[in-house]
Amino acid sequence: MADAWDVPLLTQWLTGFRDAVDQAGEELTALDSAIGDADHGSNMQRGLAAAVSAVTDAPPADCGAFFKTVGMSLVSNVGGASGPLYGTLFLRMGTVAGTAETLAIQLFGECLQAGLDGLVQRGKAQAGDKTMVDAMLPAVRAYDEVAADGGPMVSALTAAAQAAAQGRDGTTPMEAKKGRASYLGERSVGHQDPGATSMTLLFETAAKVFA
Amino acid sequence: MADAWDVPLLTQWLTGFRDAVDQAGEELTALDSAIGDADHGSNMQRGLAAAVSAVTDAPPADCGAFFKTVGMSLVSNVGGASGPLYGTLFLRMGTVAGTAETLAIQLFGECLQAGLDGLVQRGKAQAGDKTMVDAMLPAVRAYDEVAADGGPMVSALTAAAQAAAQGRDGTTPMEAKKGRASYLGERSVGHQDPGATSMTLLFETAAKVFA
Amino acid sequence: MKKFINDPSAVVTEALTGMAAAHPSLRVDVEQRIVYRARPKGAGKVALVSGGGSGHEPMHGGFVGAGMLDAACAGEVFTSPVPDQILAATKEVDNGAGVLHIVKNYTGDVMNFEMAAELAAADGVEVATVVTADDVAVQDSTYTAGRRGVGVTVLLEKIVGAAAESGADLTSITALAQRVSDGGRSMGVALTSGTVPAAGQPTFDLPEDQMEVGIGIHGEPGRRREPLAPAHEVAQMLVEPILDDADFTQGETIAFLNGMGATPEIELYLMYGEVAKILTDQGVTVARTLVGSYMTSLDMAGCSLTLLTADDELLRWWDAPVNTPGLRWGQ
Amino acid sequence: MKKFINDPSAVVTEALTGMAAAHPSLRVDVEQRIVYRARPKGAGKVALVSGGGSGHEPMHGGFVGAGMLDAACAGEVFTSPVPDQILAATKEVDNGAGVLHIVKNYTGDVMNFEMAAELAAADGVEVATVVTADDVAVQDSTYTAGRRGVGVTVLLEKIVGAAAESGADLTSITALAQRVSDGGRSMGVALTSGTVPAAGQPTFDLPEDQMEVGIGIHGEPGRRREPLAPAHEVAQMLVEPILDDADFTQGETIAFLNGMGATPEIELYLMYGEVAKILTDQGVTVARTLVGSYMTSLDMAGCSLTLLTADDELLRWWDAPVNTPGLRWGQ
Ligand SMILES: Nc1ncnc2c1ncn2[C@@H]1O[C@H](COP(=O)(O)OP(=O)(O)O)[C@@H](O)[C@H]1O
Ligand SMILES: Nc1ncnc2c1ncn2[C@@H]1O[C@H](COP(=O)(O)OP(=O)(O)O)[C@@H](O)[C@H]1O
Ligand SMILES: [Mg+2]
Ligand SMILES: [Mg+2]
Ligand SMILES: [Mg+2]
Ligand SMILES: [Mg+2]
Repeated sequence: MADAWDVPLLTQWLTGFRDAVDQAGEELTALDSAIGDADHGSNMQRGLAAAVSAVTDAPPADCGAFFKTVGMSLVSNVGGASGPLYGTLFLRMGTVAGTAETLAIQLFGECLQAGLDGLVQRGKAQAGDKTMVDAMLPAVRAYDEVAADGGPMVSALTAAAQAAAQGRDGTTPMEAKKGRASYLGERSVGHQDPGATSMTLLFETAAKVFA
Repeated sequence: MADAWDVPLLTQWLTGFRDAVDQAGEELTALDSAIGDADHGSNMQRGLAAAVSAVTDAPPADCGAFFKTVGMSLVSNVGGASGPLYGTLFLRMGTVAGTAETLAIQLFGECLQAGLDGLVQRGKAQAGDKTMVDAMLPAVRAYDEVAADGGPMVSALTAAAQAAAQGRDGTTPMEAKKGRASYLGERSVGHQDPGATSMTLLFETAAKVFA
Repeated sequence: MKKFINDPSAVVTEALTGMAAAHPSLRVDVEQRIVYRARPKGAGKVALVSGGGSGHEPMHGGFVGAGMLDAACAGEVFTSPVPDQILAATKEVDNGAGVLHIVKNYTGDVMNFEMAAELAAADGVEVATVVTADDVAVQDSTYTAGRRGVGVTVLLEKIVGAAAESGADLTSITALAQRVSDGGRSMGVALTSGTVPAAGQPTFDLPEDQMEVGIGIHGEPGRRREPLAPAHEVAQMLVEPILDDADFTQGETIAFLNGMGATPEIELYLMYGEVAKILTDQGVTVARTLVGSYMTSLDMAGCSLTLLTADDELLRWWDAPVNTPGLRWGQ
Repeated sequence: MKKFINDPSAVVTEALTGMAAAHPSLRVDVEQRIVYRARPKGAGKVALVSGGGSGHEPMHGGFVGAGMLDAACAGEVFTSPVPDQILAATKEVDNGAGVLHIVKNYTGDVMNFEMAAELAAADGVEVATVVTADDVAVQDSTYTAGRRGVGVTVLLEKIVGAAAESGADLTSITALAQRVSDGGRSMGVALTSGTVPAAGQPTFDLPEDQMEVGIGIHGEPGRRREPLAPAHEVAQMLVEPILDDADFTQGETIAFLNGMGATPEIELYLMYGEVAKILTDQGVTVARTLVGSYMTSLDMAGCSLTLLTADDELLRWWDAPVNTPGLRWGQ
C-alpha cells in the first residue's frame, strides 16, 4: 500500500469519518446536551453528508481542491461553532496541499499544522480550554514526532489518533473557557467535550485508511 | 333535641358542610379532573368559606335571611356552574323560609322542594343528565316520604342522605348531557359526577345535625 | 407543579397586579378583578364586556383597549366570573348606548352572565348577549349543553369591537356579533395536559405517545385519544371536522391557529403551514391569518384551528385599528 | 418528544413555510432560510440583518418589518446560520448605506457572521457589527467566550430599527447599537428543559422540585440548580444579579420580562408583578415594559428579565412605530 494520501484515499477518510460520526451521532449530541445545546451530533452529520456529496458528485482534481471542497461544504452547511472551525481547518489544509496529487508524510504533516493554526486563529482557544483543540493539538504533535522519524504514515496516524483520544479524555476534568460549555463555569467539569470527541474520530478514521 | 331547624342549627349544618367539603376537596377536584376542569373542590371550598364567614360575621335574624345570605355568598364567590346552581338553591329555600325562626319537618321539606326547583330552572338538567340534580332529586323525594309519615327530622334527613348517595353512585354509568362533562360524550361514562358528590355531602351533613 | 406562582389561591389577583404594572393603557380593578381601558370609549357608543375563567391569557383582559373590549372580568382559574363582577363592569362601561356581553358557551359562564344581565337590566342598563359556540368536536343538540365557545371568541371581540368603536347601535352590533358567532368553527388538539394551580397536578395523564383530539380550553380531556401523529396528520384532524361541519369554499375565510399556552411559535408556524396546504387543496381562500397563543389553557401544549367566514364588511372590521396588549395593529 | 413536527430535520424549513403563509408582509426565501420584508425599506437607509439558530421564535424572523429588521437568517435549531445565508441577506438588503449585523454573543454566531462580513466587504458592502452580551449569569472575562447575548437583542433590534428607519447613517446607527448593547443586563431561570427536535429528548433532566438559575436561550443547563421557589423569590434571583452588575437607579429603564416558550402569559404577568415590586423598592424607574415570549428556547418553561437603561432618545426610538409579526405598535 502507498504511504501517501491521494484523492481516493482522502475520500475514503472523509467517508469513514462520516460513518463514524453517524454512528456516534447520539453520543455526540448527548455530550453536547450535558454542557452545550444538544446539536453537535446533528451538526456534524449534516455537514459531513454535504461534504461527502460534494466530493463524490464532482471528484476534486487534487488534494488542495479536495480539502477546499470539504471545508466549504462544512462552512456552508453546519453553522454553529463547529462549522467555521472544522471548515477553516480543512480550508487551511487545502491551501498548503495546493495542487498536489499526493500528500506524503511530510507534506500531510504541514497540512495538519496549517489546519490546527486556522482552527486556533478562528476560535482563539488555547490548550486546556476544553475544546476540540485539546484533541487536535496533541494529535498533530504525536504525528510530527513519528513523521520526524520518517514514518510510516500508519504509525504517525495511529500515534495521532491515540494522542487525540488521550486529549479528548483529558477534557473531562477541565473547566471550559471557550464555547457554550464556558457558560456553565464549574458545572462543565466532569463532562467530556463533544468537539474533542468528534475530532478524535477524525484522526481514528485517518489511521484506519492506512491500517 | 328539637325536631326543627333554627339559625344555630342551620349554621351548624353549613359549618359541617364546609368541613366535609374541605375534607373531600381533593376528591372533588379529582372527580372534576376526570370529566371536567379540576376546580369543583376549590370552587366549593372558596364559596363555603365565604358563606360561613358571612353568617358568623353577622348572624342572620331568621331562617330566610340565613339561606339568602348563604345563597348570595355562593353566587358572589364561587362562579362557574356550581356558584349559580348552589346559590339559586339556597336563595329559593330562603324565599320559602321567609321570616320563620324555626323550620319544622313540613316547612323544611317545602324549602328543599323550592331549592330543587330553582336548581332545575337555572341549570335545565333533567334526572339522568349526570349532574347534582341526580343526587338532589331522589334526596328530596326520600325526605318527603318520611316527612309525609310525620318524621322525625333525623329519619327524613337520613333517608334523604342515603337516597342522595345512591343517586350520586348512579351517576357513574351515565353519559353526561349537561355541564362540562357533556363535552366528553361517551368518555364521561364510568366517572362519578363531582356535583352529585358535593350534593350528597350537603344531605349527609344535614342528617348529622340531628343525629 | 412547576409554575411561576406563589400561593395557588392568589394566582389571579397577582397576575392582574402584574398586568396593571405592565400596561398603563389599562386600569385594573384588582380587588374586583376587572380590567378596564384607562381611557374609556367616547359617550354614546355601545360597550363590550367579556370575561371568563382565568388561565386563557391574553383572553380576555389582554383584549381590553381601543377597537376591542371595554372591560373584561376575570374569574378564578377555569371558573367563570361571578355576577357581581360582571354587573359592576357592565354599569361602569355603559355609555347610555347599551352593553354587549360576549359569553363563551359554558354552563357556568352562561348562568353567571345571565344573572348579571338580569341585575343590570333591573338597574336600567340595556344589555344584549352573544354566546359563542364554535367547537365542532362537540355535537350540537338541544338536549345537551351544546358546543363550547372557543377560538371564534377572539375574532368576534376584534371584529365587533371595531364596529362598536365606529358608533353602531346595540341592535346592529348584536346582529353582527351573532353573525360572526354563527360563521365560526373550531377544532383543537392537546399534546399535554395543563395543571390547574389549585389542583397541583395535571388534569389528566397523557402518555408520551398519545394526544387528545377534540379538546376545549379548560384542560379537559378531548373527545378521543389518538396515537401521537406527525404535524401533517394532525392538521388533517383539525381541518377535516371543520370542513365537514360547514362550507368554507364560498367567499373568504379568516384562519386562526391558536396555541394552548405551552406550544412555542416555531411549532405553531409549522402547523399553520400544514393547515394552509390543506385549506388550499380544499378550495378555501384564506383572506387573513392569525397565528399565536391568544386563547390559552394554562400550560397545556396543543393548538386549535378556527375558521371564520368573512365578507368585505367583516374584513374591514378585522383590518380596523386595534390597540390592546394582546392584539395591536393599525392606528 | 411531543411536538407539532414532521421530520425533525425539516422543522426549520417547514416553520418558515408556515410563516410565509401567515404573513404577506414578509418575503421568505425558504430555500436559503432568509426572511425579508415584502416591501423593502427606502433607498439610502442603513439595513439591519440579524439571525441565529432557530427555536427562539419570534426572534429573529418575527422581527422583520417596518421599524425593525430588514432580513433575518434562520439557522438550524440552536445552530447559528452559515456565512452563505448571511452574505446573501446582507447583499440583498444593502441600499448603499451599509448594513448592520446584529449578532448575539455565541462562538458560532460570532464566527459565522464574521466570515460573512469579510465576504460582504470583499464584495463592496459596508458592514458594521454589534455583538450583544447582556447575560449577567456569565462572568465577563477576556479569557473566556464572555457573556451570552440574550434579551437585550430584542430591545436593540426595536430601538436601532427605528433609528435606521429615520435615515441615520451607519456610524451613528452602530454607535447607538453599541450603546444599547452596553446598557442592557439580563438574567434567566428555567423550570423545565426544552427538547431539540433532532435530539428527541430533553436536553437535561430537571426534577419536579428543582429549577435551573442562570440559563441562556439554548436549552442549556444554567449556572446552578436550586430548589423550586415561589415567584417572589424567583423574582429576587432575577433582579438581584442584574442590579449587582449595573446601576439602574439613574435615569429611566425599559423592563422586559420574556417567556422561554412554554410559560403561559398568566405566569409571566404574575412574575412581572413581583419583579416590578422589587424594582420599585430598589429605586428603579421603569419607563416602558414588555412582557411576553419574544425570545424563546423551544418548549422550555422559564423566563428571563432584561433591564435596559434608557434616555429620552432611546425611549423615542422605542415608542416609534413598528410593524412586524412579533412586535407591532404605532403606525
Ligand atoms: N472557540 C472555540 N475554539 C475551538 N473549539 C471550540 C470553540 N468553541 C466551541 N468549540 C468546539 O465546538 C464544539 C461544539 O460544537 P457545536 O455543538 O457543533 O456548536 P455550538 O456550540 O455552536 O452548538 C465544542 O464541543 C468545542 O469542542
Ligand atoms: N346544567 C346543570 N344543571 C345542574 N348541575 C349542573 C349543570 N351543569 C353542571 N352541573 C353540576 O356542576 C358540577 C360542576 O361544578 P364546577 O366544577 O364547580 O363548575 P364548572 O363546571 O363551571 O367548572 C357538575 O359536576 C354538575 O354536577
Ligand atoms: Mg452545540
Ligand atoms: Mg369544574
Ligand atoms: Mg370551572
Ligand atoms: Mg448549537
